Amino acid sequence: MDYSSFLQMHEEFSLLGVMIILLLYDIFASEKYLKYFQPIAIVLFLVHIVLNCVPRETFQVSGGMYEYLPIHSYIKTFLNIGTLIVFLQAHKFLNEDANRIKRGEFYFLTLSTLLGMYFMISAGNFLVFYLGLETASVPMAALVAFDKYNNKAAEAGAKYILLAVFASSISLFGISLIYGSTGTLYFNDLPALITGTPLQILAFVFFAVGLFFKISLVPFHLWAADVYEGAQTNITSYLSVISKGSAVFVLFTLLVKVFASLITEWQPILWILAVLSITIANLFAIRQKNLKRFLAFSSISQAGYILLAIISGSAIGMSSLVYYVLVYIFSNLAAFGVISVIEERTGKINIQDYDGLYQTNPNLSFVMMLSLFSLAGIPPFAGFFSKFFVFSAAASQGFYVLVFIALLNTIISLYYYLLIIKAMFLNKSDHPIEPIKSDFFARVSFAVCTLAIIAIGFISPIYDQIHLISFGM
Amino acid sequence: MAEKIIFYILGAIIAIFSIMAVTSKQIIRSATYLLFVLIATAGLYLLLGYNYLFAVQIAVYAGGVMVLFIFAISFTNRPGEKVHGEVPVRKLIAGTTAAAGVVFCGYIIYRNIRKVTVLVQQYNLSPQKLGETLMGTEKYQYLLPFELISILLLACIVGAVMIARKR
Amino acid sequence: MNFLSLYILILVLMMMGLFLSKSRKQIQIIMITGASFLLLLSGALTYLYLTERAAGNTAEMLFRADSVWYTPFNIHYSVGVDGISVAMLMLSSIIVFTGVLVSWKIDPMPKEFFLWFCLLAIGVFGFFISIDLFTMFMYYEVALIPMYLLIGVWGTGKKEYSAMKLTLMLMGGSALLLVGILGIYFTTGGSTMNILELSKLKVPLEMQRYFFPLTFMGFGVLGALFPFHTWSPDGHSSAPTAVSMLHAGVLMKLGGYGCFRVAMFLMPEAAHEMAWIFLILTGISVVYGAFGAIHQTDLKYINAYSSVSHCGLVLFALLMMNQTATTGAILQMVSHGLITALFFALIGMIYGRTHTRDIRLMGGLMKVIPFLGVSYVIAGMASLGLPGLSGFVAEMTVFVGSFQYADTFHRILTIGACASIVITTVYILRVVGKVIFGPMQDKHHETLTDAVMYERIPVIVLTAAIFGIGMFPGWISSMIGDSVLPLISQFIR
Amino acid sequence: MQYTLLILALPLLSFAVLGLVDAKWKPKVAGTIGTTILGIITILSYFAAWQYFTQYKVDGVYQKVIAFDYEWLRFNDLLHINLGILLDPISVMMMIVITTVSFMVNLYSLGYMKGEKGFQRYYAFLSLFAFSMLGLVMATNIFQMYIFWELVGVSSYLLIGFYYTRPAAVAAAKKAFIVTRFADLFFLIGILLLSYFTKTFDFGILTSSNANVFAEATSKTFMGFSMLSWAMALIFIGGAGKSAMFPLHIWLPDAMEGPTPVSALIHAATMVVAGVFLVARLFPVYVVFTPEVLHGIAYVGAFTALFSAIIACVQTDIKRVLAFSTISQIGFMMVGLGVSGYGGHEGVGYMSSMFHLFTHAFFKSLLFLGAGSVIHAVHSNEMKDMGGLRKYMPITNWTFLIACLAIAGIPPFSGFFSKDEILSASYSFSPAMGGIMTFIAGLTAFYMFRLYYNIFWGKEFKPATQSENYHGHGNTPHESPFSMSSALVFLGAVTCVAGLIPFGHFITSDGVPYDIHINLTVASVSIIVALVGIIIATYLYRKENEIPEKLAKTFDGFYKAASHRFYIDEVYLFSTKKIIFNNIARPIAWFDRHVIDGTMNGIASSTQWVAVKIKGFQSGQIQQYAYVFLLGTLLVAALVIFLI
Amino acid sequence: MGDILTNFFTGTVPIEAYLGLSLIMFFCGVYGFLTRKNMLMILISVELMLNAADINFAVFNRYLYPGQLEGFYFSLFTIAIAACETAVAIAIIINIYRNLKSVEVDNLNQMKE
Repeated sequence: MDYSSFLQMHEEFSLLGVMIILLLYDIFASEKYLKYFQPIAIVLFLVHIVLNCVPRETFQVSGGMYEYLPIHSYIKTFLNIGTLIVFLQAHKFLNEDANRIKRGEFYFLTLSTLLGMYFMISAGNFLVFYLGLETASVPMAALVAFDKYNNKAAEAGAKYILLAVFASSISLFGISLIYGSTGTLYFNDLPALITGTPLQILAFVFFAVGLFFKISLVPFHLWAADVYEGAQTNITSYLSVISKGSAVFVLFTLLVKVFASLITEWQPILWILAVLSITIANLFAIRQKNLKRFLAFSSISQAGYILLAIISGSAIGMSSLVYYVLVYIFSNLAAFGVISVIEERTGKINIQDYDGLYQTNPNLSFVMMLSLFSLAGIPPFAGFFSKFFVFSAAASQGFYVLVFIALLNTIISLYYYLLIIKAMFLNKSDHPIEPIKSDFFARVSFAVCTLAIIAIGFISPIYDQIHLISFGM
Repeated sequence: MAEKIIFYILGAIIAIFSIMAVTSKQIIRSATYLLFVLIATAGLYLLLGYNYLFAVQIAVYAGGVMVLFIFAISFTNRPGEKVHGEVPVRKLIAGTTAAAGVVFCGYIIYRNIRKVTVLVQQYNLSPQKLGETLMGTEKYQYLLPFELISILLLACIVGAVMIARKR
Repeated sequence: MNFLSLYILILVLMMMGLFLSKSRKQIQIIMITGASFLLLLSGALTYLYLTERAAGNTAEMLFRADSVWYTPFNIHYSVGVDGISVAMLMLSSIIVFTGVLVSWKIDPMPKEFFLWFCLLAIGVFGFFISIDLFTMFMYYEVALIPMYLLIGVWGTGKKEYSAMKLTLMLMGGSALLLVGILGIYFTTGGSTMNILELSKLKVPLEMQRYFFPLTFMGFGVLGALFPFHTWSPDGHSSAPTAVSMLHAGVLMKLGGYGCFRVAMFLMPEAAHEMAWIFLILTGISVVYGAFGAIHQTDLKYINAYSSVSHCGLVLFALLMMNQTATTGAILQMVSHGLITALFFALIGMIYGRTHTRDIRLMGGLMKVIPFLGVSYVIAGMASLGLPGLSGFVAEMTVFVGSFQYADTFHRILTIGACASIVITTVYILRVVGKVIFGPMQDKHHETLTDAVMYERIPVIVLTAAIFGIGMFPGWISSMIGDSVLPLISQFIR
Repeated sequence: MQYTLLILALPLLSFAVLGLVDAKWKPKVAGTIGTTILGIITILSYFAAWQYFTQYKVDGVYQKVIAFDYEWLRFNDLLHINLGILLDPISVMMMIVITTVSFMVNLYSLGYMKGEKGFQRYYAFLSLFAFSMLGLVMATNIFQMYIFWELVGVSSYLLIGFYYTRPAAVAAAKKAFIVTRFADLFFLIGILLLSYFTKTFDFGILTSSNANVFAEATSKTFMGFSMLSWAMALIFIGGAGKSAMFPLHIWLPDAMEGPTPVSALIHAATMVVAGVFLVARLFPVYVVFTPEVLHGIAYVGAFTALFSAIIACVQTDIKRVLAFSTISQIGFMMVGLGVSGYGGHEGVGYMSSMFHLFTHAFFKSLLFLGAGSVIHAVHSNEMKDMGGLRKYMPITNWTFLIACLAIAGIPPFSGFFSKDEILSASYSFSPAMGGIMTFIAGLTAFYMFRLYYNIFWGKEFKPATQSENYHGHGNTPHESPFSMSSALVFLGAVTCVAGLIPFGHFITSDGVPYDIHINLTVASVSIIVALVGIIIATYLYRKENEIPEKLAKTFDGFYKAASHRFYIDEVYLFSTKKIIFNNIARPIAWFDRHVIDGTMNGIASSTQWVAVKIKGFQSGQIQQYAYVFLLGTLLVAALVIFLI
Repeated sequence: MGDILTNFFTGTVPIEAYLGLSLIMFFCGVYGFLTRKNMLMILISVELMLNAADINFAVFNRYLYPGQLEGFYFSLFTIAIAACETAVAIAIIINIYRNLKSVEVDNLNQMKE
């Protein structure tokens, strides 16, 4: 019974510490001190990020049930940064009277889902993995329904929990079949035992759809738009960025670590799903009026692009995936940030409400434009680089047709991103959104995102570093 | 021989009540059928020699979960309100798909599973071994998931309370 | 700091300056100073380049600089110029300079306009100095996107439709292109993105068959290759003057330049094999664009179709794959860039006065605005290939080069292309006769005022350049021709 | 003889200066500068001609002198465009013609164009034309010729369209430019073809009659003719366009919309004979390697000459008459070249053609300038507004008469000598050709005197009042100012004596001097025919009478056809407007808008359509979502298990 | 006939029987999920699906890989997870009921397309 090895799990323990401190603070602090709750939470979380951003040596805990790889530090740090940005953007929302009482829960639930993702990422065993997955999704359902007296939020919560449970039970059934056909659930032992029998393939498919659900790939994506629309905007952004980011990383790790021998099976699957996701999501995105739904579909198609990195199954794929997630975090969060600020102040969420935004809110429009260009993959913004690397990853394994289809789809995606740009810059409106002064925290988040979107692409050491470490896996 | 007969009985209960649980018109009956299924499953665990699992199944499922269900049903079930029946077309499609799923998965599983005809008898899962594996940090020992699920439970409680409470 | 990187540096500094600027006056000062620096830089570059060559430096690219950017993909920030790029850089800086003056009084939001304008210019300059596939592609795309806002916000007519169409079609082109680029990179072993090094490696022929058409069409969309040209008429006619100038004058040249530098240079075998398909397409472009222009009534549309025709000639000549024709193609790029920029500048100025571009509503403008009228006639004459103006030099080089094939296929195509000069004459004279000459159509036009100083300068600069090349083509022709030779030798290996 | 460069440079300089300062200088200053410069180069070219013909004869053969050469544009190792000055007998002769007529026209225009808006511009264009035309004739290579060929085209365009506010002038200018450019296309293709096979543009090599140069071109055939034939025929089409040969002649009559001195200079004396000059320049190639093309040229020339002579008989606009007459005379020159052989007596056609070109330049410009003088006086082009002007304008009358006699071929005026040589060459080619040409000569005499009588005799002059274009002031016509009449007198004098120049001593097909013999038979026949023509004209038109109208009535159909120029314009109009514009350009524009654009828009709208169609997927129903999810799972599993 | 009958009743239960049973249970759950109108009933169906997987784990462990307790523990934890999920789901359903006064799943269609 040597528990000392547990202490190596710095990230998890540090996050757990933050969670517990916040929980206790929320419960026991007097009203006078509670107004510092959010700044304290943000500072604590920042400390957590800083403490855990340096990669360490590979190690295993509990006989391989938990396996740390240096790249995990990066992906976790990226997710942390994203979460921090979400916190910054949610500050105003949580300071409202109706929500003040629930903000302790907000932080706790958010961080517990983050913890679940940590375990998903570092899992070395299906049990820990499954637990992490559930920890990441069940509290998430509570978060989706956070704004509980809002019908839409309630509906979104119900949709999310029911479908998540459905997906997770299918996934669980899949895991049981994996166990049945191999006899072990340890990731380190599995590759030798997976030989590609039909049962294993069936098991793999059943298992993988649970992840596809979380990544929201077509046809497992249908929940995404409704949930994104219904949930409070900051939670939507968390859901679409952090949750998805962790899931794609995990999918990649599992595919190359555990199911490497099924590569001839999962490559075609991913091929089809990538094409479907990108195309269908784009088609849906074209005609969305509601910006959150719109971004939901856009993020589905982004997930499709990420599959291009996964499908390569190579170190380049890994590094471009992590890089893509990093860029995607900033780009998408910037967009969601703008939406949330505007929704918070005016309640306007439709694209046509954004007509003439540039005239009244040039800064917000500027941030929005940068994020949309980055999402569309337009140089010199970061999104261009991440897309290029993802395409390179796929092309390096000869998936030229896939790259081609994906690229054709970028035309459609550019079209709908431009629709918003058009609304903001070109259209005139009789009732434009009045000038908005966003709060300090939101502005900090915008500054961070803007800087990142502009600079990340040019600072090649970021990618080089990721690449260096991803070779180690 | 007794084992087999018991299995058939439990199997029959599970199969029949599963189907009834998903077809019954009244929700409280559905819940009851579910309870039967869960108890029968517990019986299966016993049959397999997993006494501890049997206990947990009874305690958590038949005890905790079912109470939640009953509570929720009584909270949401307004007397006199008729539950809408299912749409036949939807039943047909879902039934066909489910049947196809059974056939497909059954075929794959049946063809590929390692067949064992002789079961190792006198299987004894001692409480000590249980304790060691549950509290250990080595391979095949499960302290880590145990701690993890505690966090999950905490988070779910916080979440559920937040949603369910009035404010 | 490499000498060539100054282009980008100047533009970035301009953008920063614009960001901080407060008044129109400041914006104007920043822009004109920056643009003049660019012009001076290009002049200096041309001089240095020629002296370096005269001193016997025979390296393929001069003023090289190379630093690693992304190691895993072998992406370098790699710059260098040969005669072709020098010519294109010179062209670009002339057009940027004149474009700034033409949009001197742009309204509304001058600051934003020039910010985007500078970004566009960064794309253009960056593309011409790069010799790394990735940075080339990056700059290429950088140049595409500002177009949307520039047209959408500051354009005229059905600007939103045009802007969207242009952006999407060009994006489509870049989609094809990216597949091609990735294909080239990975099928040569994924060891370098430098085009000079790539040219020494060999893309397997069966892969070339896929990637050559993709790359060629990718760039071809920007070069208005039939049938992917339809963004051009709408886009050019809706764009604000300076943007039309830059777009038709320089940006479309990116297409031709890319076709040559990337598609044909790196995949010569497939280029040989498939040239006939694209020759037919470009041949159609040439004639089709010219005929298309005959029927238009909007000045900008006429010019846009004429651009289709002339840019078609560029690609046509490139595909002939011999030194003369290729030199002609590059000359045609330069020449057409200048001419079409002059055209668009003049059309913009005329439109600013008459508030119409419909040729049926104008007439006899020579009488009231003789400066613009004469300049328009000069532009027209240059466009229809009058000796002494740049168009003639370029077209003749193209035709002589294209005629160096003995087979009937090439002959017929060349003759068809030659025929376009007659059609060009028809539509140019039609416009000139209708708008510049003839009786006045509109009483209000009698009180128009002729060009003022800041309008005259760009017109004079462009006209001077057109005359300069037209009268003394020797130096630029040999500068380009010498640089074309090593590239062409790739085809003959 | 490097100073000949000045002959080119000065007009260019004059053009640049006058063009740039435009209206900033007074008209008088501009006119003076232009005229002076022309005067200077006229003197220079006379000096050059004297020097050439006296000093550059080696072994009895006039040498080709490259006075100046500069590589302008290099295409590849073999092909390069040089700009240079080539002096040989024909270029020197042309130089003299051009500078002289140009100078006269400049002088004349000082009076004629006085007070016109754009006077400065006019002089700038005249200088440009002089520069281009001189460059053309002195070209050392065929590409240089093409360059200046285009430049004269544009000068012609600018000058025809000088009155740019008049739609007719603009249209005529456009037509002239387009038609000639259309022909130039063939010229260009011809050049490309020729240069491809011979690997050179240089006249020195091309006209050396070296069979090696053309070995490849003659050996390769296309549709039964050798490549060389094709090339030379195409080049001739270029020449035919400039020289208004049938059927490319339609631009020339319309070109009369330009100021009359311009017509005299460009559309009578110089530019229109460029085609003849071109054929003459490449004559050794034609005659040695492609005689069939040369014969074709003869037939085209003969037909054109006949055709336009007939039309000339019925035109009423005096400038149009002169225009058709010009076409007809150029036809003569072409015939002269076409029937010619090479060297000695064989080459008399060549010599006579050049001779005719020379004399024609003077008498035809004289005619035009005279007509200009008349128009200046009565402010109308139409014969009906004229008559009896001899009393008012004696100088014009006499000079015009001299010119008419010259063109009619009455000795001792210059036209007789040159035309007579062409006729005798034609007879020796074939009697039929000779006969036709003689008939045309008679027709020429007839229509010229019809013109003459209608202007200066016939009905008495009534001041024009309702003329459309010129708002006549109703004054009685009077003689033109000194600047104009001096030009007339000078040209008249030249016309009288030019025929006596021993032309064969200077210009022959092979450069060897040759003595002209007048073939008495041919001469007498042609004189008789000319006299007959004159007599008929005198009978019909000297006094106002009814016979012309009666004749017109009798041959109604033919008359109408002829006065409508045999509907050739209409055919052109039909084929351009109806066929090309309506059936090519319009469909292409339609195709572009609807098919290509339509495809692009169609892609966009079908994408939208699909997007609308699939929206049902996102029904908002959890169970439907779950169903899709399940189905997706099963299908993916089945797909991978069974298909892959 | 007798043999068959004897075989039917003697010996151990074949693994396929367990697996078939769990499969039927699982797809019953699926069917229920797809057809039931009441959200609680849907939740009941999900319980069936989870339970089926649990049986699998236990059976595989017992029959095929009795050496370690992997399947056993997986079942164990899954039961707990199922409880968590149910708790949160029921909280949300109650919330829906509070908002919409109905737990019918077809009413959850405010957001679509």
